[in-house]
Amino acid sequence: MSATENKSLNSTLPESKPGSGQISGERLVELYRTMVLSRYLDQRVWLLNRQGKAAIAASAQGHEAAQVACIEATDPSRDHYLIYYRQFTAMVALGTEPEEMLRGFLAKEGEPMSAARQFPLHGAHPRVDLFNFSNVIATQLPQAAGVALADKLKGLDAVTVVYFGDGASSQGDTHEAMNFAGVHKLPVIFFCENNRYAISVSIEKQMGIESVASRAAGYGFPGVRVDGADVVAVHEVTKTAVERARAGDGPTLIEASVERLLPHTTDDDHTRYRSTEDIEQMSKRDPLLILAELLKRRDLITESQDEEIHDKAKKRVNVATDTVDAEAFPNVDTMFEHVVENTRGHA
Amino acid sequence: MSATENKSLNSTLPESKPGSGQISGERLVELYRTMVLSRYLDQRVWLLNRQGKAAIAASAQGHEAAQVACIEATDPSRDHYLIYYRQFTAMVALGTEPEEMLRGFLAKEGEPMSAARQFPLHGAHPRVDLFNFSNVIATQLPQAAGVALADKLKGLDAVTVVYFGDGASSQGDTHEAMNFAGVHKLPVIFFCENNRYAISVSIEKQMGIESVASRAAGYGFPGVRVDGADVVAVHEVTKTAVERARAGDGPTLIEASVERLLPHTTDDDHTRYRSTEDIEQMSKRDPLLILAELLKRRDLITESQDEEIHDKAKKRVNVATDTVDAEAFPNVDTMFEHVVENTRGHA
Amino acid sequence: MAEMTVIEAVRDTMFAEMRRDDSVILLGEDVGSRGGVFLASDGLIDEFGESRVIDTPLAESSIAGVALGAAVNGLRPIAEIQFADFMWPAINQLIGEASKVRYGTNGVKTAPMTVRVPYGGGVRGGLYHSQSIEVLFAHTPGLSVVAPATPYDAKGLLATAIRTNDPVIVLEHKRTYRLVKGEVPVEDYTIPIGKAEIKRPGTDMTLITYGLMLHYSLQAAEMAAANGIDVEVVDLRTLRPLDADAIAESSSRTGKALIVQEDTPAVSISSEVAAIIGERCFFDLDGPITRLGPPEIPPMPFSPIQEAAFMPSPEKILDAITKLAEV
Amino acid sequence: MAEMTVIEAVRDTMFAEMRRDDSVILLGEDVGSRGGVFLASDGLIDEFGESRVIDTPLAESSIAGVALGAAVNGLRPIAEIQFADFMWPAINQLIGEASKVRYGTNGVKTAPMTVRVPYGGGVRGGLYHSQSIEVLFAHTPGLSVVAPATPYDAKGLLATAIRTNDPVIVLEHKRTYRLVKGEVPVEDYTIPIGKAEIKRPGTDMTLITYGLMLHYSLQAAEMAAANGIDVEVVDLRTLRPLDADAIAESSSRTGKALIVQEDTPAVSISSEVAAIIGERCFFDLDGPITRLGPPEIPPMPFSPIQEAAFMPSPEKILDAITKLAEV
Ligand SMILES: Cc1ncc(C[n+]2csc(CCOP(=O)(O)OP(=O)(O)O)c2C)c(N)n1
Ligand SMILES: Cc1ncc(C[n+]2csc(CCOP(=O)(O)OP(=O)(O)O)c2C)c(N)n1
Ligand SMILES: [Mg+2]
Ligand SMILES: [Mg+2]
Repeated sequence: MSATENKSLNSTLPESKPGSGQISGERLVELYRTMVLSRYLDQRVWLLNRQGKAAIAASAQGHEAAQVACIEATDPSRDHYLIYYRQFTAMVALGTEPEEMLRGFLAKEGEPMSAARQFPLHGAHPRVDLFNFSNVIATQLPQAAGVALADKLKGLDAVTVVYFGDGASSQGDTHEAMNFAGVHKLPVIFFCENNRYAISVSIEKQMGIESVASRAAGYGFPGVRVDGADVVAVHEVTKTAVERARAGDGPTLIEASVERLLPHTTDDDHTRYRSTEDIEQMSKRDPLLILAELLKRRDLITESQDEEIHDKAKKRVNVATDTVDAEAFPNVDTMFEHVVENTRGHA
Repeated sequence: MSATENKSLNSTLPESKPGSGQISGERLVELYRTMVLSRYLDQRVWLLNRQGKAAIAASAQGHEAAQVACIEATDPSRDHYLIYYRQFTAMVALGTEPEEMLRGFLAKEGEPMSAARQFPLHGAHPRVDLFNFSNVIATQLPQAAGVALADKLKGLDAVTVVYFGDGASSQGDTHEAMNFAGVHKLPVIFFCENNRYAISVSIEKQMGIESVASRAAGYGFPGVRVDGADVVAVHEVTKTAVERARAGDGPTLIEASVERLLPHTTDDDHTRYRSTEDIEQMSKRDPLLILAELLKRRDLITESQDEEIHDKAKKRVNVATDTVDAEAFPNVDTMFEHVVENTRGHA
Repeated sequence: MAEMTVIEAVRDTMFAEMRRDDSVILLGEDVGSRGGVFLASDGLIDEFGESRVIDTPLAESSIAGVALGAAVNGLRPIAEIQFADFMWPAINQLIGEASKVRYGTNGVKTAPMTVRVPYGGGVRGGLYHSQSIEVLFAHTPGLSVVAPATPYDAKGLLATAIRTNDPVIVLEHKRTYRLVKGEVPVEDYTIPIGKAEIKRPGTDMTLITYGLMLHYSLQAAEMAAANGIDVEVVDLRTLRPLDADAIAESSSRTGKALIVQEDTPAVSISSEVAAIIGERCFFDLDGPITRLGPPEIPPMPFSPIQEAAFMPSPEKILDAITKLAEV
Repeated sequence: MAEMTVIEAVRDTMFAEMRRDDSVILLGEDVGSRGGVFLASDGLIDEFGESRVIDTPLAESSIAGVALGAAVNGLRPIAEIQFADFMWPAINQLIGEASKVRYGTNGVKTAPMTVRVPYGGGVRGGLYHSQSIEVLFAHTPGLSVVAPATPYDAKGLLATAIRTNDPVIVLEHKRTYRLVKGEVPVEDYTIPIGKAEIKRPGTDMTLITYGLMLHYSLQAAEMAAANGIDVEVVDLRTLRPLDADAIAESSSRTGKALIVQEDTPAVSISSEVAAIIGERCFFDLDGPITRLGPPEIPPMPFSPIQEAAFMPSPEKILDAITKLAEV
């Protein structure tokens, strides 16, 4: 059973999952499968952009471990996920099929998140409570506080996970959201994927401190920094945060240090602003290589099993590409739907 | 020589002022004079509201010590002050004459800050670099960072002091301003007058922490909490912050704990949301009484000198009231001026 | 039926809707024990408690953003922005986000939220407690904007807003809160979004307006009637979507159109109403499409004489009526 | 004279103004070594250094607020907002604050700042990289808003904006950046704010437009000319203050007015232009005041066929011209 199948809306946590903070070898391999699939799909999307078929793409390459490990610690059947455009792997991990992902990038009919009205990965998932209303940085954070507030009022023990980048930490909305969540001790996990760049703006120009996580103290809840290439560590800190939230003890701010292995988007050229050494250095922190090494060291997979995983992922991506490439764009007429309830347009 | 005269635009720091962090007995008495004058003027304004002459008033009663002591540590001939509506005493300390203050509340011709276009105390001072563009909470904080940025580019050693309340600390703008100032190590002092209420919203509903000052750590500069009824202490921490800023070492966040002795404004009734005990307790922290006691204990003034100070202030306020009460409202025609340069109106 | 003020109608409606539906909550600055700065929520916290009547931190973007998140997750929040002048920090969450939730998710998510905003001048509010903010909202697809001017309309439109499955901005004119009284049925009713109402029938001219200006216009119409000019007064009530049919029908019938508003005229509601008339009634009109508004200066001076000079008044409206009637 | 694109004209003008006046600085996201996401500031940081070309944190309210504070304290900042869609967080500092600095201080303080904003669609930008945001700015007293459509106008109006002692919003249409080329004098010149320009003289009809639509309208006018309809094309260039005299003069002269815009029509620039014509040209017109714009849905779908269906095009404009000519 592949990780994606495993993570569909109605699954509960897999039985094989051990107690808090620990993750089984079996699950580690599943997460690796998801990461490999995500990586090939991500590369394909980049290629489709170069072929002029995908208008724009942002890549999760380098962020994969943090994304799968965080989701592994949550429960997709009841939790909420407010993502941003770099959550490519998270979407795969939450059960979005490769065809569905590609429909986003190619703006094809049947695109699940927004019927291809929005940029890829934007909109709302039809099966999991995962959404991303806009491209506007940090707006999702106050929204996450609101989602969690509703759960609290309804007496539910769901957790809301909201993702954002280091750049997003500078927005007023980020502050307002954390402050609100702190006052009301809301079940929110603020998950920052710190790749040290906001497009070209490096972390030193973004903030006068080292760590985003240190800001949590100013809101009255814990902040923790974790190596985002370390699946086990990310899973553990997230699990702790999830338990805290479900117990009614309030938010946690998690900062996962990750690398953005590619330029900001297909429109960017990071050699304009990153030094050759910087690019070389960070490339060594590829989470796929790190996890593959761990799995082999722990004898969880063999070299040939690894190859098999790669082959399977590649084939899956090829099949999906062929399918979606042949599909049509949405009918013009559908663009008048869903402006407000029960109307077409709304003058 | 009264404190107000002493503090006009072109004065330099008075010679009698001792080294950093200390304040002479003589100056303490001057500050007391300013506080007493401010108090009577403030009470008068409240009365004028009850008489239907002043549309609205916010009072600085309870905040006086913090305001005079902060300004005493700065240099009005070169520094910038971005105030908010509760800076009544600060304006007096910076040399605004009682007549000028009253013209604001009575919206009379010759009102110095905005020609009576704005609420009292809003606009810009014609002689000192003190301004308050709007009633919108926290907008002054990013502006202060900009003012300081300009000084830094110009190579000036001026300090920018920006005032705000505990409620204002929740705004996104507050975060963005502190973050920007932290990145650029700007010569700004963020001066928070924490009176534990934002209109009716108590501090527990405003933030999940005890102290606003603790947030400075999240921006990479010092934060300090001080008893805002203690003139000596506020002066000392501000002096340190001023020196830090002038030396190019960056911002400081000062949080002065003060009491709001009156309701939020003349439109408010604080018995709706404050308990009798709360009101009784806080009334004991009247900074005027505290400073008067200190001055007497230190033999800096006698009982009769104190009475004289009070009498003089009362008379000054009476004279000003009579003068301004008799003045006219601004001519209708002036309302078309200064929309943009060189136009009357601008369609 | 009971006679009440606009603010009483707003308060009663919030009580009724919160009793009717557990998922309705109110959040904003000072809405709790203070009862709101205009006392619109006086008593609500006593009946519904702190979990449904939430005193928020002083941060409008989060008020709107939290309301949006809660709406998406099954509640029907009423967010109160204390004064329209303090709406700007919330714009990103409202214009940028809430308006496009349904469209941007192809209907998977919806945002049944109401934003109540006291607006408008003539209250000695100076530059920052007097503003009209309807323009941007009325421009934005995906939003509905209502501006009731009477207690009856305040109740009916607020109830509709709360029950609507999309974001609705409710503009409440501060000056009408205690000034305007009227009969309000005790029983439940709603008023559809998008329907203007003829508040005074007439034959010589159509006067189109909304908010406080409705009342000044009705006064002016009575004065004009004394001079033999019979003015039809149309209350827009909804600013998005505008009731183009009602505007066009009345204007074509009377042959003359005067649009009165408190907001500064350039690129505003009155512009759109004029454009609708210019496009749809062109061959039926016998006079220029006329607009009356304040001067193009920041709304509005604190000084009382200047504030009065800024605001349209019954007298100024009468002048405009008389002039247009003479064309 | 040199032929260049709009983006080149913008960049050249920033170089020239920063050389001319030390107090001009540029701040925004990625304006430094990245040279801006559209490369509008490519090379500036090399010549003027990090103190005058500032890569800001990702926080638009502070970009606008810091620019405002710096302007008040003697600099002439150019603030770049990366995309118009991300302007909303900055609204409070621009609409609420900057626009009223001069007025609210009775002229004691001024805010000589320029805000450059790439806007508009037809670039596969979807809902959040395609928006037109002119409405609220064009409505607000105290602001000036320019929207140059050609390299020549981009240089002249940007130079004027930077030298103006009040806040000016400069709207740069993203699609024109590389699409539109034209002759630009090497020497210094400025174009006054508030002046429209007849980009094509004609006698049968006045077509009023701005931005990308100018170019589509000029194409449509050529096609119409082939059919014997002689269209005058007026480029507004400034959206606040609108050049009401130019609009009225041309419309009265030709007797017909067609307004074309990319932004959704309700309560927009085209509404105001129509209102001006309806009020000032009523007795000179022989056809309804006609507007052409996109449908009232959120601008604009990402999917290519739908995006094309949303945008006005030369063909749709030609249709509108033909229809109006037949009235
Ligand atoms: C409000 C807003 N401003 C600017 C942008 C343009 N923009 C898109 S992504 C981005 C950088 C985001 O950096 P970060 O938050 O660190 O996320 P990352 O891309 O590094 O994962 C910027 C400036 C935007 N989308 N929204
Ligand atoms: C953006 C904004 N929101 C709301 C208000 C209304 N308002 C005026 S004062 C105030 C409370 C301010 O509290 P605080 O910052 O603690 O200052 P204090 O009055 O206690 O000195 C509020 C909510 C405003 N002026 N601006
Ligand atoms: Mg980043
Ligand atoms: Mg306070």
